[in-house]
Amino acid sequence: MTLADSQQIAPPEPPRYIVFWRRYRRNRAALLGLFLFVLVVLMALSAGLVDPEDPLRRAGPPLTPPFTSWETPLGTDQLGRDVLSGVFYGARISLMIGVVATLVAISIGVVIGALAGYFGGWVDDVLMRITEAFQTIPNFVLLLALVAIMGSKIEWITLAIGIVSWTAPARMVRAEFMSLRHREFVDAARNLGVSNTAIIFREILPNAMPPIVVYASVIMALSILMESALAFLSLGDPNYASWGNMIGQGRAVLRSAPYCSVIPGIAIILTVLSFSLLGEGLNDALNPRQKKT
Amino acid sequence: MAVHMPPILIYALRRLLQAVPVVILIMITTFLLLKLAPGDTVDALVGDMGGADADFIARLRAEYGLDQPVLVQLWRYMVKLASFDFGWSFVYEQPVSTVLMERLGTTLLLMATSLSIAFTLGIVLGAIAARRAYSLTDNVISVLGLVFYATPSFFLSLMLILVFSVHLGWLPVGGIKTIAAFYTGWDHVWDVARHLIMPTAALSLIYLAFYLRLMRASVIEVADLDYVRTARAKGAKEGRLMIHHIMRNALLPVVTLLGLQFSTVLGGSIVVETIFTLPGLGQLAYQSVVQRDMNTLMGIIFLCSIIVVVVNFLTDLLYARLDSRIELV
Amino acid sequence: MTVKLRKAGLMLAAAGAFSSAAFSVAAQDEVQKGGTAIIHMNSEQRILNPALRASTGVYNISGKIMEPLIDKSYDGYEPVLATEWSGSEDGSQITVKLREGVKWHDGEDFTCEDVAFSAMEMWKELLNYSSALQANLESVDCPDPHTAVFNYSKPMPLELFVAAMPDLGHPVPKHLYEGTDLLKNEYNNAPVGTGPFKFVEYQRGQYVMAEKNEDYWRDGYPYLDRIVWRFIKDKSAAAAALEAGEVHESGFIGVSMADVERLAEDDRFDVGTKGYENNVAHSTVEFNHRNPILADLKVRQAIYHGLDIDYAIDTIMRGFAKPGRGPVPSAGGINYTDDVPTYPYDPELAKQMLDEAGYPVQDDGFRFKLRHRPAPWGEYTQLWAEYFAQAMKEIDIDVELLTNDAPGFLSGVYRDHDFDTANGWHQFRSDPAVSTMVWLRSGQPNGTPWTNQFGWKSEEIDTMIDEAASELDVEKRAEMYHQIQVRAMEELPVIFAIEHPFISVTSKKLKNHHNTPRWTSSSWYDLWLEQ
Amino acid sequence: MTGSHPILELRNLQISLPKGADRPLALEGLDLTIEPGEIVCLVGESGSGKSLCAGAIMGLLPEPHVRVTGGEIRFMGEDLRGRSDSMMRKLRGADIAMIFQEPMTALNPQKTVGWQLDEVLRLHTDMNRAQRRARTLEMLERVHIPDPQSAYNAYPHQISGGQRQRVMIAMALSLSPKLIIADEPTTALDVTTQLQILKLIRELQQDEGAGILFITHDFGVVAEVANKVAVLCRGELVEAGTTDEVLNNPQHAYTRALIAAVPALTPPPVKAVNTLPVVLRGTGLKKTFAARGGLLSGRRKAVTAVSDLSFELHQGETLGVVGESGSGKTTVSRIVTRLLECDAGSVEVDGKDLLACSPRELRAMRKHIQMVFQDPMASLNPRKRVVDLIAQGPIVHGTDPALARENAKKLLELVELSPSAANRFPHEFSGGQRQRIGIARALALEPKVIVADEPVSALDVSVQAQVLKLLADLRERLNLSLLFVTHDLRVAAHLCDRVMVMQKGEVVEHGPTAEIFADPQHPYTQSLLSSIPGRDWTPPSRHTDAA
Repeated sequence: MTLADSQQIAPPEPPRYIVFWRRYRRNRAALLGLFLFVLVVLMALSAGLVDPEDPLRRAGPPLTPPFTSWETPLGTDQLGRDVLSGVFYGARISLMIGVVATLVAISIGVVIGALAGYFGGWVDDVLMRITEAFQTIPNFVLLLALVAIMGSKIEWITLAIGIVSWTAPARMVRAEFMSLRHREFVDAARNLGVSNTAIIFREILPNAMPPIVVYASVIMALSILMESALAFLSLGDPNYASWGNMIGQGRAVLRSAPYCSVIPGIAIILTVLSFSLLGEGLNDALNPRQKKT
Repeated sequence: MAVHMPPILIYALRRLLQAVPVVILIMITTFLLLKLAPGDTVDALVGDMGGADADFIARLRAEYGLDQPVLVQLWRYMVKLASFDFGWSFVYEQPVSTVLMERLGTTLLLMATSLSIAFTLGIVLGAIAARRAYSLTDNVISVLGLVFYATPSFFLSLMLILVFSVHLGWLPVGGIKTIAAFYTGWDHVWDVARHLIMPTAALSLIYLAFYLRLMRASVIEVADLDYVRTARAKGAKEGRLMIHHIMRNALLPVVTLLGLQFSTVLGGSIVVETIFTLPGLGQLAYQSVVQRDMNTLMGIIFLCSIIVVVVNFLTDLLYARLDSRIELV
Repeated sequence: MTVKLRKAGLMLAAAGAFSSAAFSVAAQDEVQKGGTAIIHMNSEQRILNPALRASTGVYNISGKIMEPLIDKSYDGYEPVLATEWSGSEDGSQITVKLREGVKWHDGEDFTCEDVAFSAMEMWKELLNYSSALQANLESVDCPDPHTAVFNYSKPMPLELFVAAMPDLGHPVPKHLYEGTDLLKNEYNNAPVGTGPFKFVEYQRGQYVMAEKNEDYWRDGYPYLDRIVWRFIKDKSAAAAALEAGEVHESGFIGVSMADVERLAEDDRFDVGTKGYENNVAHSTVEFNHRNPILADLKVRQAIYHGLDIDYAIDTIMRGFAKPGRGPVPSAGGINYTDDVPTYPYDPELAKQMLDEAGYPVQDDGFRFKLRHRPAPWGEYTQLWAEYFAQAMKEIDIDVELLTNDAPGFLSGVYRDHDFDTANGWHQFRSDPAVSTMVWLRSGQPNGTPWTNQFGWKSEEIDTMIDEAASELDVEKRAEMYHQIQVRAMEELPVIFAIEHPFISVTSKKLKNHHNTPRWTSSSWYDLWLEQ
Repeated sequence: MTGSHPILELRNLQISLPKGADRPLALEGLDLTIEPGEIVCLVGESGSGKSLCAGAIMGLLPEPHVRVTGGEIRFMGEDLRGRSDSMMRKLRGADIAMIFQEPMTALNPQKTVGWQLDEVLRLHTDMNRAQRRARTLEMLERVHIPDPQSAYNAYPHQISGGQRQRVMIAMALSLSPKLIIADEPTTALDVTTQLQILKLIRELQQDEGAGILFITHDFGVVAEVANKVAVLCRGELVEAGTTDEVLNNPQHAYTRALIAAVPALTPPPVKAVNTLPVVLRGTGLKKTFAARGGLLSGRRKAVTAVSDLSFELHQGETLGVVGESGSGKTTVSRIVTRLLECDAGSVEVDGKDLLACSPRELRAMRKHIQMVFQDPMASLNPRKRVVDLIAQGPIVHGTDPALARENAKKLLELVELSPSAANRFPHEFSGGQRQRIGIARALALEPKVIVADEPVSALDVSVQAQVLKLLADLRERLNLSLLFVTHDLRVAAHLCDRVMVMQKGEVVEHGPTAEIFADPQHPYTQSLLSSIPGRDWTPPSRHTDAA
């Protein structure tokens, strides 16, 4: 029986990703989310295999019901476009919109939030006033205005969704930075003579990442919903088969050919659900404070 | 400040002064932003009219002051706004203040009811889910909440109409009241309530998930805190723990969200208002963007900032009421 | 002489229409008085003054409250506030006799003063479409309170005048407008007229309500107690409202084409195009001739050959349409001819023509790329754009759709000319002179929507249009329009691809509906509701 | 129930931990008896299972993951295991009461003190409102709260830490329980407050005749209060007996090692340092924390953290800055390293004023004055490998990265860590090891001065001893100059050549450690020294320096 020996190092822990995975898989709903997410990614990747041609081309007689033709297993819409290939290509577009818009929102949010949270004082005041101003304008109204300005090209829509979504991550990053900047390791870095930029991006940011990653899943989900709402208002980009566009158009035949909007609708629900559950799992795995089990 | 004002008034005044630069920033940004958009309100009007000739178009543009440089327009607008004159809506041919006031009631009613339902239901379900964390009940509540959240609002709204209006015939399809029924008194209240059931349900189901998830996480966190253990060591029952010790502290982050969500919900109500033909600010905002009705849109944004300031003020009060540690200074 | 005869004929026809309408109603059913008819409208009308805004949406509401001098029936023109009309031989004067004993809703008498004021201050100055039509109007004289004499500096065909009156001939009460800012007058939103219904209230974003005018000049009319116009923007919600019995009628294709087709099967509703004979529209494909590729006639013809119009009619319009035959629709009456060149669907021929025009398929699989602006007028316009893109890809033309909201679209196409092709629909207003000719006539001021902003100019056709506009002889005029139609089909400045009437869905509880060619805009004095 | 039963009897108590924990059982067969009127101290380092023992008695283990798997818990002769939840609830708060470590977090921040005291009575008695209020006020008076009326209506954040702990005690005692479990009740308190609370517990316990299970890690506290002592090591009871037996004649090696690790209250001999050069000189330092004011904002009182402080640190010397919380000692450590901008004064490092440097100069100057932080977990960036953490400073100051990493490995050896630790992340180390890494990081820049801010206060006593020894060794070997901030007078006595005693931002006394400990002049210093728990107990002479 001896004292705890501070020289003796504990056996190495398993690599982080294994620890992460162990924590993640404890949440069964999160596993479902991961499964759905992988499914959507696979759909996006294999879209070209399902239908090597353009999903907007006429694939059969208009409004063929699902399960009646081998050519178009999930039926066709008003213009004879294949719903199945639309759903697969739509996965691509939806993921693309989700990922890019999220990156835009997170990037703006991180920069603004980091500066405000790290420096505090008047920098914080000014940046937070700007954030408040942005937050006060209902984001969907701002989105409509941006789309009105830039037009409904998918690049612009994605950018616009990112632009209207940055305030929440900015506030979150700011809060994280405000709590982290007083942590001793930040003082330690300053004490070593590390520059502010390096402290912000190399010391604090990596530690602020877990909540950002979790929040990213929320923005991804919201981005897809926003795109579909735009499409509902006929402001989507018709050059691409996005799920929002499919529902937007299918809505006209909602009563006579409900599958046209219900199938992409379910795709959206499942994808957004998967992002949300994924976020839950990430939250449990990255912020082990909340762990139970 | 020689006079002694009650602290709450001073606080209110200070919040108001803080809001001024924000509001000015919002107004200028929105104005300039909208001016970047192709086409103007005359294009929209002429489009609505089914066309017009060139003289007519030029005359309208001069009439509306749209032939002036943008900065002149902005200056004129801001000067008017300083005296709380929102200007004239060229699309509605009415003073903007009249247009806004007609819509404000509906919007406030819709948002207040749906947010309070989402909030109440969210915290109750969130608390239940948290107390049975990772159980079947929790999973069902959480996933169901997320499914509603994941459903595009128009999809949900259309489904509600299909089921409750068309198939069951229980609820009216849209509008705020039965037109030409001339109800008065309680009949009128009941009539409006019936019209609001579906839009409120659609909006609150979507925002329910936010509160539910936050409340769940918050309760799980608070339930682990020391003073809950203290209360347990005193011999308090679960129900008592929940009501007296956990809930109030767990509510704090949720209340903060309530303030932040307000303008988001206003944006989200655009689609719902459009489908249920509710004459609210959301729909008006959408129309104003599409019609380039600058004055009306600016009025909405202004009103919105005021509402957000007020709501944030109220949440602060609520927060201070809930959290004894906070003093309003 | 001919002029007088024609007028008499019209009078007769009008009288006939009256009696036969009344008779047929009595024969079918016992008229029930009272009740509230609820009418669906897609978009909201902000101004309810038809003397300021010429738009079917305005007429749909204000047509019940304010009446025109002349209306149109299936048998010809029908006197309303005018009782008879005649033109001078040289076309410089038109004399209109006004109905006596008509009172405005506020109790004042309706007189020539009102007509003169409206014509000079509004029809000539402020009313869209009308200001071009009445550009040469010099004055309106009132020899007596019930006679109005319109004086023109250039000949005005009586035919054209009369044809324009149902839409562009609504007088306003002078005593409420004189000396005010006409555009901001409060009565623009709360109209005072002579019609069978009196304005009650306008709840923005919700509805407009009008109630029975007890002192209406047609004795015993109207039947209804009240009319309510409900604004429902979403077409699916509108269909649901129809089915739930919350609205009785939806006009101008207020529900989606799929729902039109579905409700046509439903025996609670009458679905049809009757009552829009005066309001047909063209679905168009517009070219920007500034683009050298599209300036090539062969390319335009090839594009036309690449479009399967019949397929589009079947799928997009659900069969409620017919192929277009140039600037005059088949509903254009005497001015219409179907003896024009056509471009049947033949993708192989289209490809061959494009090859010949010097646009072979490039390495990227396409011949060239078109930036196409679809008009944001909702469902079928959008589908039509997507069909266009689909069809063009079949003949190896890449199409990028540029979606904007209405102001963005209108300024993009008609002011900035930032497009290659565009599509939309355009309404035909009973006479080519006041509608589709502006699509062909060059020299349209920049920024005027639905006019020739395509950078296309043909002096030949310009001359033909001008001559036809001032031709007083009906037959000759018709012949001229036939020629214009042929030339337009040969030159294809614009493709008038589909001619479609509007469709309405009407609850069978409504009776006497759609019984005039511009029913939606008419006064509905004889409309009644089965209780 | 007869009076012959002991209040609490634990027989072979066994508590299991969930899978994946460092050991399967938290407690392996604990036997413990508490008689009425007895204070039994359960001593152990963190992770020894002592707090879970308390939880097991209260029936408040986080079941089902952690649960009692064997043995008996006899309260007044009756086994509590197998009692229903509702029966346990009746017992809790009434017959068995508990006092927790953190008085701040153990009270509900949203309820008044009165409400929370009242709740116990409401739950367990039929008293009416007035009676309960009277009883509550009486209890507040008994725990010597100055103004019971206003404390009754106060929220926890409005009263001081010591008073909060008094409230907790009042709450525990309000129904005269037979057993009180006190889980480290004074650990979070300042030394003078700690003494008062310990006295209070004894006083009340003598009045009530209750049995107390007193859980602590501090032998000083044990010496102060205990009748009997039980020592736990990783779930095993290694030694038990009367206080005198265990403290003065420990039998088990672990107990001996633990006691040996308690720093002795004998300061080092006075060193003649005045002749050596001054490496760090603070002159007229002032720092006031003002509440952010703005337009119409309410005024807050400005807090003076440091007022007019001057000191000198000679080469090779260790200067202790001692004081209780709020004395401004931590502010001093941040001002001299310029982690905090101060209002006035100068800090000369090697003759150059650090406070007058431009940002660029400052970054260069920083390598001369390095810091060891209080919290070994928080001061190491959890996302960086150990080698990078140590090499970061030299790399920033221009050393070739490969060389810096090479040196970092040598530094690891210097602080007695295996170089194999270099590629691990901080969370894989124990607290003491992390603090060694922190020291290595400070040394990497070969600074002229090291400022250590409470470097051992977060560590268990045995680890604390090792780290202190390491610091002392390095100081000798590298001739380091140390500014050592601590609240622990034992630690100060152990390490510092000179001390400054601070109170409310001012230095009340300073001088060689030995002199001050022997003959404190200022009343505050006197009260500090007389509050050291177990000051009258001198640990038995040590056999070896380390275990």
